[in-house]
Amino acid sequence: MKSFSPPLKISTPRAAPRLLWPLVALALIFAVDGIISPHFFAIRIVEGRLFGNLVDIVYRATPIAIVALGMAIVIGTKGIDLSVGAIIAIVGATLDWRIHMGDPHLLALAIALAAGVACGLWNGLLVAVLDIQPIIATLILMVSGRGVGLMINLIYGGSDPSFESPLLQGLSTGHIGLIPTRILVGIGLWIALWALVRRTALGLFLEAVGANPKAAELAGVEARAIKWAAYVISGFMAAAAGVILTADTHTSDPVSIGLYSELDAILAVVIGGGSLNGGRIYLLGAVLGAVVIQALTTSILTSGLPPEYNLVVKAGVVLVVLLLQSARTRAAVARLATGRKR
Amino acid sequence: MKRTWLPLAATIAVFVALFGVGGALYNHFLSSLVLGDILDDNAFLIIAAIGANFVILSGGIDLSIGSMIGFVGVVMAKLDAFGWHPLASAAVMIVFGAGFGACQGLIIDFCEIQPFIVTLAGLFLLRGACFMVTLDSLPLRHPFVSDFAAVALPLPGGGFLASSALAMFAALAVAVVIAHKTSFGANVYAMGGDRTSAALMGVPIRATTVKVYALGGLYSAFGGVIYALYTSSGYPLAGSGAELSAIAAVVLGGTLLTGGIGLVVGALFGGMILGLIATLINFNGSLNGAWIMISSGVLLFVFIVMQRALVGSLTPRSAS
Amino acid sequence: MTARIEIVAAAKTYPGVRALDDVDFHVAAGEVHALLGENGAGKSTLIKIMTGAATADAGELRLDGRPMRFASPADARAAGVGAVYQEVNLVPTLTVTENLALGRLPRRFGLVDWRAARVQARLRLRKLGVEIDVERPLGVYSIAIQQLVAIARALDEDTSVLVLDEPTASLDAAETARLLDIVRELKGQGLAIVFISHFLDQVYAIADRLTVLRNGRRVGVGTPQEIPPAKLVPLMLGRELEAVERARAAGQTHTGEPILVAQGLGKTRVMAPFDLTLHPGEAVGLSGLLGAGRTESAKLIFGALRADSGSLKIAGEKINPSPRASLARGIAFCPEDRKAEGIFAELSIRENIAIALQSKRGWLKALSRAEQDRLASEMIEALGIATPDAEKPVGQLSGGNQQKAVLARALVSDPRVLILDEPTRGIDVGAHAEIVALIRRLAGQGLAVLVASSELEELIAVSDRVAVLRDRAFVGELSGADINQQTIMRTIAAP
Amino acid sequence: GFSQVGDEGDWRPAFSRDMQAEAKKEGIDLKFADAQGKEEAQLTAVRSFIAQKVDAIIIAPVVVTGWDQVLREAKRANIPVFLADRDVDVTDKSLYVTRISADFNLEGKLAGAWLAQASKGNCNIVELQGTTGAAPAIERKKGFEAIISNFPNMKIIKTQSGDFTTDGGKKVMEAFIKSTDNLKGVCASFAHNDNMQLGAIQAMKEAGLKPGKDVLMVSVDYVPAMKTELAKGEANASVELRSAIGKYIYPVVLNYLKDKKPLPKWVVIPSDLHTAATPGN
Ligand SMILES: Nc1ncnc2c1ncn2[C@@H]1O[C@H](COP(=O)(O)OP(=O)(O)OP(=O)(O)O)[C@@H](O)[C@H]1O
Ligand SMILES: Nc1ncnc2c1ncn2[C@@H]1O[C@H](COP(=O)(O)OP(=O)(O)OP(=O)(O)O)[C@@H](O)[C@H]1O
Ligand SMILES: [Mg+2]
Ligand SMILES: [Mg+2]
Repeated sequence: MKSFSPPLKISTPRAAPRLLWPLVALALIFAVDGIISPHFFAIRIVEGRLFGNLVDIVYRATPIAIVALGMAIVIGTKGIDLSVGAIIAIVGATLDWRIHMGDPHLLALAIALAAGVACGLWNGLLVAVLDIQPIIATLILMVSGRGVGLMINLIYGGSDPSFESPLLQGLSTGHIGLIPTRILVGIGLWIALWALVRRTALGLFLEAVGANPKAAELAGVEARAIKWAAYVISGFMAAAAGVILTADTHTSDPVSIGLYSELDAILAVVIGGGSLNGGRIYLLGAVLGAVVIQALTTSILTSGLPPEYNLVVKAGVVLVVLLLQSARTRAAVARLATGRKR
Repeated sequence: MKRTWLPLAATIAVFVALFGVGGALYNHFLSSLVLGDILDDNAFLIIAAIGANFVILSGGIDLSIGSMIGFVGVVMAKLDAFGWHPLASAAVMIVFGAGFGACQGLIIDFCEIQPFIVTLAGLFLLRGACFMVTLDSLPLRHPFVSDFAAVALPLPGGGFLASSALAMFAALAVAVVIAHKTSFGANVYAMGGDRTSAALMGVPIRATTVKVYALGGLYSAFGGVIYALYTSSGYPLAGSGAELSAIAAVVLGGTLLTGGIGLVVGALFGGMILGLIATLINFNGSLNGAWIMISSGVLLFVFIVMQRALVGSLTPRSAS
Repeated sequence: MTARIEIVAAAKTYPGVRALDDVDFHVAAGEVHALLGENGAGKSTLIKIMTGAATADAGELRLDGRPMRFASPADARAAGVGAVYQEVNLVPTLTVTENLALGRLPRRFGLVDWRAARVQARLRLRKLGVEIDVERPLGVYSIAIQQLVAIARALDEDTSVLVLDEPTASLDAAETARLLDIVRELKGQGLAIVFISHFLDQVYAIADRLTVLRNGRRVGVGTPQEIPPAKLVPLMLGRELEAVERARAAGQTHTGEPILVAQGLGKTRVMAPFDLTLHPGEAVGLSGLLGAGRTESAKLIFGALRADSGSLKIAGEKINPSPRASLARGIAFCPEDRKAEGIFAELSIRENIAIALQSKRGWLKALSRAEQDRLASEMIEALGIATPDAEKPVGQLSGGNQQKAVLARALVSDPRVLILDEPTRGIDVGAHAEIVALIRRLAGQGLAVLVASSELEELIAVSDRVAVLRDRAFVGELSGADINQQTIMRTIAAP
Repeated sequence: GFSQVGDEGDWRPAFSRDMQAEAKKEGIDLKFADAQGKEEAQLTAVRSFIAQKVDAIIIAPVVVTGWDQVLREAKRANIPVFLADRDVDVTDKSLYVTRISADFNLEGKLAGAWLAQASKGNCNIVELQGTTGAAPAIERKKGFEAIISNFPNMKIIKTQSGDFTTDGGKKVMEAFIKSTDNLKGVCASFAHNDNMQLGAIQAMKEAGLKPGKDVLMVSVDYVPAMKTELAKGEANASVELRSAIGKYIYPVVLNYLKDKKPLPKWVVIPSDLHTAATPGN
């Protein structure tokens, strides 16, 4: 007999449990919905497209999911981006402004996206070059960004900022075949980002910078440039969400558009299994997290609950989801349960 | 205790410089009245920031501050309507704050959930609770409230320190002693510096986590009490966004968000800087909402960059 | 002999690894008990269980014959069990005083008396021969100083069991000798001491008893007489250690085109300007006492520290050194402080190994997964990294295996010049011999190697030339027959 | 000094602009402070007006409570205080000179009365509330409910907060549409401001419904975009909340500064209800 134990081969299960718990949470939310309102899952075809709560949840979740994808990248580098809501406002105002100035709508779209990228460049400058702590660095734009949006509104008078654009509204509220266009746009962005992160070495570099920036620098990774890139990506994704949200209401309302989207996006990343300590990027998780949050919001809205209870319910459900995710809690609950059986 | 005073000194220098700039720009600015107002108006925020400073020094974060302020206010106003003495309801709310914080700390440590998220849930929960208590803004009518407001320590030059500022200084003194003269304080710094090592060095991680969030909750509840007395009312939307202001105050005061480095008094100067920014904007008096947001951001940026430049961490990077 | 502390049938499983399997271990008062084994054998796990830093799946801990449970290191401390863990486990942002005093702060009137704490801190460090400003944050000091502070911390009046996990890994000869003296003295005072080290000479110099672990099992226990080195090594490794080619290709001098030329490279207040030339196929050692500036000169050459004087040429081309530029030109660097500058704890072994090569290739062209897997498994094989698979996060590896992963990263980056700072810190005898052989082999294949090490034997074994540093300046260069203990020591010590 | 609440919706910025423009016309040096919806910011602003020794202070209060102290300070400094728009709840009414404003409660009543008439007292209503806890939301709701409570067949069957925003109004209406099976049996939508109603109109159109025809649409503010909707027939009624009220406020303030004659505690600015039939549309 050999004197050493053979190496145990337990293949480390990776993606499965991380995504399992948000899925369980989603199932629970749906179960409650099903009990409260029997039509909840009905899907019909109205005016040539799918219509119903389930479609609506994905539809409404798309902008937050897009923001959360960018947020996941930033969080992977151990950063955080509080300015995404403000970026959405700036992008919306820019889009509206260019349309009012008579630009072709495709050009206006490009300019709006560029505005988001510019915001990302600014955040990245503060974080990566000036070494300001991410929360504070992005707080600067968070505080002032909506003001910038209002200023842009004022450039063209801004008393009636509504606009009409078949192209943009098509992107936001239209549909291709039965499927809402924005869902397709969201999926497209997700795949593009996934390819950018996983088909190149960018993902590895981002995660390395998040895990240990000093070591990354010594391993030849340009930590500064990588961090900078993360904020630019986040800015771009926020801009994409900003275009969809602005085209949705075809008006620019910098004070309230995308309000609290930074918190929702961070929450989505965490519900999807991401850690604010950086070092890992889970894109699929972030998307799933956004869907969970939207499912919750939609459920609250359709449930007929008086609005003053909204936040308490949201807090409660978020806590339950988080507790589900925590292995420690599950173990403790299991111990309690078996203890009681005995 | 010798800690890095440099960032704080820089903050103070920048504060003084901008105060001077304000004096040069506006009449009546360079007065003890304005200084006293800055301290009074921001006392509640500074108190909450002191608590946040402990939490941040321990390597955590507390987002429930603003909602706590609102919640304390509405409950105190509700109890006032039932004829409670504000001091009694304040005591109850401060105990509640500590208890709520302790629960957050326990969840963070026991369930190993990130503090950002746990306290975000706390933010939603307490704000939601505010709405469940009342949707209206309720007055605090007890005569004690105006007696409390009447207390003022005159400053040379016509200004005065009102009771809220005095309460804030008392809270700060206690905090400084806790941070630098107790083993709990040392444990907080150790935990923020390196959690695993601190655990191996025998720092009781769970107890320290629970205590530090309890302290944070206690201070934000106390901030809420001061806010309620200062506004003599409870309003369910009060204090929204105060958590970010508190965090900004802490960071401007020289504390690192990663934990372990910083001074508790920093919160005072950080909070005063935020107050100074607001006062500068008010004295300008021609800014609309948009410009106020923009200039708050710009001034925040200017402060941070000046502070960093002074500290010297803006090392020139050779363009290679 | 009655055991002061004893652990019976300890078992511990981590995902995919049986770290401990039915291990018995005991230490008597007044005894130094050495714990030996390959990297990943389970030594650190065992002592973590003994000191409350980890919980066992099974087994019993007894202190003076009484069953005990330590829920935390604080419990262990309170029971008189002090430990210095493998990675310096102190808080770098705290001052030296705070690090020493934390957990038992002196008090006056219920409040902490920092003045008394400072006085105590100075006293305790002085016992170890360390004179530093105790008011500065610990992080500003080198690993070695931090290691000494950690030892000072574990030594308390009421310590009756002292556990030292590789305390000498980053000390040089003088510090090591002083530490061993202290250990002997403590043993004389009746302490029970657990000593872990990969330096067999130190073990035999000090241990009264040895326990050998392999793959989480106890495979031998006895006195040094019962287990002489010749028996120990095969016991540890499960195989014979091939005789390592100790003799260098003697006196071989390298001429011709140098691959790397540093001229007057220096940085004010960090390192006096120095000249250094490396030829292909040449291994150069950097020797000196603690704080002599070995790490700094290595980092200046690699560009991890920006020089403010002098110039650096690689293959005749003058460059502005930065880690990226160096890497792009085929210089690889393995840092000394693996925890702070080496590993990406959350990332897998595969990613940790691939990253330097990847950054050399640029971000756009990702190494294929197959290629990464191949590199990782090659290195796991070549360096004997103990792991169930390449996907394990590096932070979960044993200390020595983490070091191997960092070394592997430098090796796979396909370098022309390899700069290694303390490459064998915490690496077991078997792998140590293999790494020394590997360095020679790489030099034989035409690489230029620069090795900074506090281990003279290692330097002598690998170097064609040895540069000697003292007080942050180059003070001499030895080659050929001059590369021997006496001459190097003399050059280091010369006033 | 003029302390404004914030910038939410379309109405308030218009109000701010009007106040600034009118001040220029009247030759008043106006110190303007925007509190961004925060009570504490507003208190700070008023105190800084006192520190600046302005001649008079106009406040559009964020909340009704909490004013005793700072108004006392103003009184001590001999600066008269005027309220615009919302009311304050102080024990000593002499702390301010007068309130010059519209009446939120009345706006709710006007909307309710119009709806009662248009639906002949038979109506299931969905309500889009303003920001939870905000005074106009509370008052408009109260006024509206006071009227419809007289009609046993008028009921609010769904109510949710749309935060006074277009986006919020749209989301809430989408949820209503789904939870009521395409607004079956719903006869009217009452929104606490126009922005939310505009969002609701979009949501209904996207769901294939005809706002203004299938469902009666009534809201408050009468912003320019709503005028267009009224003209198109996609909305039915909007209560005007005048934003150009500088011309009502400043004369009162200037006259008071001249002769210090005590004024009634409330100078009401009239509100009007507009429908597609109102002249000007
Ligand atoms: N936290 C952990 N999670 C998973 N595996 C672990 C963890 N800690 C240790 N291990 C595994 O347990 C085994 C024993 O590790 P241990 O640290 O005890 O080795 P060691 O004998 O101290 O080695 P070295 O000489 O390299 O320090 C290793 O295979 C290691 O990978
Ligand atoms: N015994 C000592 N007493 C006081 N300070 C010391 C001592 N040893 C080192 N230092 C200080 O520690 C700092 C770091 O030196 P460091 O150890 O990095 O240099 P090094 O030559 O690379 O050492 P090593 O031999 O560990 O590679 C220096 O500022 C040095 O002055
Ligand atoms: Mg070990
Ligand atoms: Mg060194």
